[in-house]
Amino acid sequence: MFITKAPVEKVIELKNHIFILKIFAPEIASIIKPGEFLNVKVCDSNFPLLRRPFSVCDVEGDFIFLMFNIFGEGTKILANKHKGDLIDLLGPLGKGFNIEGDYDTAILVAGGLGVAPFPYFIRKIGNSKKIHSFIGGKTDKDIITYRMKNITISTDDGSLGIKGNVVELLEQNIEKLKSERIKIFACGPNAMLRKLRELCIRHNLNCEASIECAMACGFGICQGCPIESVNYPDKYLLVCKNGPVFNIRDVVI
Amino acid sequence: MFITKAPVEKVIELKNHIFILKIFAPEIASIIKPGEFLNVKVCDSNFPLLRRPFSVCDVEGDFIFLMFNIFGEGTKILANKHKGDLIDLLGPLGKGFNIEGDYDTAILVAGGLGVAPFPYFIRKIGNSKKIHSFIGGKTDKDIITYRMKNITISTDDGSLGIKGNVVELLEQNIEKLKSERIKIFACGPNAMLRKLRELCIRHNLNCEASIECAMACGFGICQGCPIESVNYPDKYLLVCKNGPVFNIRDVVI
Amino acid sequence: MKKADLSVQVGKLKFRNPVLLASGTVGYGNEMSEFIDLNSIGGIVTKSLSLKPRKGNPPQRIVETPAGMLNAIGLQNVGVEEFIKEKIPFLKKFNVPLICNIAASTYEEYVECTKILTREDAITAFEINVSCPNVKEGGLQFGNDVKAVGKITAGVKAVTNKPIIIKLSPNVSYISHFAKVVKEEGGDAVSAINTLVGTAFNIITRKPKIHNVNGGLSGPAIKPIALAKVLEIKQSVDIPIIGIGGIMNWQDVIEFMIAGSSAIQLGTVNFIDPYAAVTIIKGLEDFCMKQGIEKISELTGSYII
Amino acid sequence: MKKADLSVQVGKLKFRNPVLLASGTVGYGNEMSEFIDLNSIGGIVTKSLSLKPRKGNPPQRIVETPAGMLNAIGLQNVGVEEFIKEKIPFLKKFNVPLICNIAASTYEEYVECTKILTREDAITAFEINVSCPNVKEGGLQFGNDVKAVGKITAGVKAVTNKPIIIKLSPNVSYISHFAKVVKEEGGDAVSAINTLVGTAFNIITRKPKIHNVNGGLSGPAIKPIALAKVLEIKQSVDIPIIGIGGIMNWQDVIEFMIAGSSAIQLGTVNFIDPYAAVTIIKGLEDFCMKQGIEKISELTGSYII
Ligand SMILES: Cc1cc2nc3c(=O)[nH]c(=O)nc-3n(C[C@H](O)[C@H](O)[C@H](O)COP(=O)(O)OP(=O)(O)OC[C@H]3O[C@@H](n4cnc5c(N)ncnc54)[C@H](O)[C@@H]3O)c2cc1C
Ligand SMILES: Cc1cc2nc3c(=O)[nH]c(=O)nc-3n(C[C@H](O)[C@H](O)[C@H](O)COP(=O)(O)OP(=O)(O)OC[C@H]3O[C@@H](n4cnc5c(N)ncnc54)[C@H](O)[C@@H]3O)c2cc1C
Ligand SMILES: Cc1cc2nc3c(=O)[nH]c(=O)nc-3n(C[C@H](O)[C@H](O)[C@H](O)COP(=O)(O)O)c2cc1C
Ligand SMILES: Cc1cc2nc3c(=O)[nH]c(=O)nc-3n(C[C@H](O)[C@H](O)[C@H](O)COP(=O)(O)O)c2cc1C
Ligand code: FES
Ligand code: FES
Repeated sequence: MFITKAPVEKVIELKNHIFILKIFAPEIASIIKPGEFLNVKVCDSNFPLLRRPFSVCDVEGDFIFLMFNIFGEGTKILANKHKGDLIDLLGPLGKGFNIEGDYDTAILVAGGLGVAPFPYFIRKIGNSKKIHSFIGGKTDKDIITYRMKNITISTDDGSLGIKGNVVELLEQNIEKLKSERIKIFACGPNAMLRKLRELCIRHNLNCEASIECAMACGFGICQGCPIESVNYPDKYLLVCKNGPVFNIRDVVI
Repeated sequence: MFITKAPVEKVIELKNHIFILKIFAPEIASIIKPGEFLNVKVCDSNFPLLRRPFSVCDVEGDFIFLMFNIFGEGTKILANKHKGDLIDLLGPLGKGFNIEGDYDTAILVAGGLGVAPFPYFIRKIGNSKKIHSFIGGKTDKDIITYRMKNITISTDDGSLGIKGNVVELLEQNIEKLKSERIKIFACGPNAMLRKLRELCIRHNLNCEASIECAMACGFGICQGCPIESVNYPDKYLLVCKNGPVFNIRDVVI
Repeated sequence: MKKADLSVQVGKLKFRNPVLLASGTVGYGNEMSEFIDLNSIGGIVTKSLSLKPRKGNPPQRIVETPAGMLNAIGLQNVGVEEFIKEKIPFLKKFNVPLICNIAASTYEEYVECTKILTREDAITAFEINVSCPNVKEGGLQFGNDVKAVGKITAGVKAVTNKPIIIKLSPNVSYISHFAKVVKEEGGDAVSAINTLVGTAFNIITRKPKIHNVNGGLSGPAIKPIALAKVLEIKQSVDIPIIGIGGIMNWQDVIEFMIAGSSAIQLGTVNFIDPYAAVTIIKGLEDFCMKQGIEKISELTGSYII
Repeated sequence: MKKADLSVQVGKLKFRNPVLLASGTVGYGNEMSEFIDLNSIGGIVTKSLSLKPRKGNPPQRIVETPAGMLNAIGLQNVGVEEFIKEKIPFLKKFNVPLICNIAASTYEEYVECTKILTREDAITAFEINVSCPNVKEGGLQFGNDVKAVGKITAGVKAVTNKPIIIKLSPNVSYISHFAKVVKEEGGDAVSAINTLVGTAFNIITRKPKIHNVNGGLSGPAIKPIALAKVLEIKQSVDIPIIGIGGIMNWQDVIEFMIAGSSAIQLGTVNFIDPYAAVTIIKGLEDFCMKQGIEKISELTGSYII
């Protein structure tokens, strides 16, 4: 956990409004794990004031990749970076995915930008497990398949893949999938994760989910990122420290 | 007086920390006069919040030129513009220099960045009058001669030209200059203009000076830019509307 | 699709849309009229007037701060007489509600100003500035004193039939106490907020950056505070509120209306973008259409807490 | 050149430099110690403690605003017992003055907390938070009530020999009235300011962005207000002041000292740059050298007005 000012190597526009930043950051590249995140100061000035959290999307040698869409002021500034611009990164932060374990197939469930942490996840898991990716979005414009493997797609409007949301898509396939030992890894909007959680409880599935919420510090000093814990109802967990990846049953989303 | 978003054509670094912005702004180029200024929003965000006033430095066809040094946050942002970036300009503003008149030689007196309005002044005056430029600065690093004519230089530390301030320099030459019909045009820090004002009163010289002060709006609605008037002591003049160019004797600097 | 109805009612006052221009940030309308059609905006509030002309504070009067600015203009103004002779004739040419803002050093001056100005047909309503933090003789005292605000409200009400809006200071423990006394004394509406007291120092000279020492903080920096003040009033007093403070775009206007404002005023943004009022009105129109809001006034106090 | 003396005195308290870390923005020191050497800073003020653990407010607790942020953590904390058992042993390892911040819902709770904690040698002083705007039962009431603040000051003074700093609310008409009562009741210093009450709404759902509705505004946006409050206290009450509010860099520290602060606290900036304290201390050192300031404490209240 430290701050580094790292030079941008490349800004790649994947789709309209969806970008990848390739950054030269060897110290981070060498230690960060899938599902961990960085808290990024998008500019030197006080505007915007706070850092923005981003999952590490991929690591290649000394380079790290961040994937984001233009959402507000901060991501707009990031999208306008040029090669050589220095980006102020604080990290690695949080608790990432637990890749090891007693399962044969990793089921990746991503809603929209929720694919962000999975390229690195896939790289790290290598050939040790099978992978099946379920990717959902509102329309085909929201579907990102960058470096994903073995993909099944759903869109709310049916413009690509099956019509419906990604949790419904998963449910349609779940009996088939359950013939193997599976573990689910998920990332996406809270509404999706809430439905996924119900599904996992219903079908008694093992699932780790990366959860988003507003953050100020990202490293545990502001208490700004509480999440209700199932096991300790008298205190909140912190998304930035105890997460962002949780066993989906342990938290109230 | 209107707002236009005009594309940067070129960012030129004249010296360390001193820049020229060349901007494609035909509507402004066609009407602005020497000594008038623009109030510039350096970025879309709220930081910095206020516009920054800059004199028009020169006009060439459809292009206008602004000269500035990196002073604070706003000028730092301006210096980092790229070709094609749009700059938000409000203007033309203020009352410029009165070039016409009963004199043969225009004496330009500039302190540091105070040369900014004079290239355009020189262009407009053409061959109708003679020009003599006196340029002063702290050290040779502060001396800018961009597009100036017939130059005499002073520096506080003597590193270039005569050692001393530019008003002393002018005073050394004043008897000789007074053999012709002269009019002084000045721009620079208030401390310099204050000394120049005394000189002009002592020698009964005709002098117009462009005066700087903090501004919010630049067009007369905030009342943020008062200057004491000699003739109407019971009210302030506004630098942005009644100036920035004043007869140096009419105002208390 | 049908156009949304942007008109709003603030007590007895009716505006064609909720976007007014705030006192001290539009002069007397001349300069603004070179940018925008004044007839398209909700209303205009003129620079604070006092009985006699005021020279105002010496420079430096303004300083930029993070997402805000401090000002200590010191109520420079032309005085009631010149206002009537020189400024009203210009403003009369427009068909826009004219709210005349009055600031004074004594109770008697408030009443006297109102009495003289009420004869002017061009004036639609008065906004009484009891809260200017930059005038040493009295401004701040009034704004921080519930009894004084009540007395001034009653005093000006007694000499005019035109609606009275009291502009409240945010530099108090409970702004709602002030709104309450305004209502009790017959005030028609409150506007909230005026600027917050702030200062800044030059670290080399150790002098205040502003000649007056303190200035009034305005701009986006104060928006969250202004919204909380509007909400506080809305939750405790039944009086129309004109929301002010850091509004930069149409989204901010919606936020202020949800928090309880019937109309709003644009201040600092006019310095940065004199077209802001027009852009914002267009934005409100589009938002209402998109959201199926037929009358924008439905938004006032529509918070879900 | 001789190094400048950065040490400062706040009443009986001595700090190696004026840069303390503010309550609620350093947790209990663990995380910060991974970034900086806690022994290099002036002091550390722990997250507000109450007698019993507090769960705090449900999310969303924070929202960004222009050059600022709103928070409504709701005083989530581990309670006095766990603090003594779990947190003090860690903090004891450092040679840095430990100021324990206490927040409570009743007068009795303030006294009780202080009484228990005063036995802990590791605690150098207490900062009493009478001004947290995010706790519904009482926080705001105390902070806005001069008598209550006086009573709490006297109450905690009576049960401890350690210095008592009262942390004042800016959400009042005259903060100096509160500083005055603190002095009268024997308080050793005041810290100013806590956050300003603010809010924000989601314009689509019309719900407050923060679950608690109101939050506390902090960050650079509030700096001019904080400076004016420090100056107000300095000009009217003879009590040491710890300045807080929007400090981002060493220049801001100098400004707060000129306005009257004997020491300062860094809050929001820690979230953005946990190294800020160290960078700032270095900046202060360089500034003093350059300006020929031998003792930084000379700056306190050195304004020229
Ligand atoms: C652990 C974590 C990992 C993330 N990884 C990615 C990623 O890989 N790619 C990506 O595109 N986005 C990711 N996000 C979301 C990303 O942080 C936001 O998209 C980003 O903050 C938007 O910034 P902005 O300035 O463009 O938007 P603005 O709306 O202008 O500002 C965002 C502000 O909203 C706040 N906020 C409120 N709710 C949320 C929320 N649910 N999540 C985040 N911020 C919120 C933030 O604190 C911030 O202050 C992640 C978030 C978290 C918490
Ligand atoms: C009519 C006029 C013409 C000008 N022409 C030029 C020019 O051609 N080239 C040039 O380099 N500079 C010029 N200046 C000065 C220029 O506006 C400032 O250098 C610029 O505002 C610095 O901005 P910043 O963000 O870099 O500095 P910052 O210090 O971060 O911000 C400047 C802030 O300080 C305020 N301020 C305080 N005192 C003054 C003052 N005396 N002058 C200006 N702003 C002040 C401004 O209002 C602004 O908010 C001119 C000023 C005026 C009034
Ligand atoms: C330069 C300036 C001058 C002002 N003058 C007055 C005034 O004369 N009378 C008044 O009631 N308010 C005055 N105000 C306050 C504004 O009307 C408004 O209440 C305040 O600026 C907050 O709104 P804003 O954040 O949108 O600017 C002034 C504000 C500024 C910035
Ligand atoms: C997230 C957060 C939590 C805070 N918690 C506390 C607290 O528990 N007790 C307290 O006295 N002040 C608390 N504060 C207030 C700060 O200590 C400080 O007074 C305030 O943030 C202003 O300083 P700043 O602008 O530098 O942040 C908190 C502030 C923030 C931003
Ligand atoms: S974001 Fe600050 S504690 Fe989690
Ligand atoms: S800068 Fe606004 S009136 Fe001159």
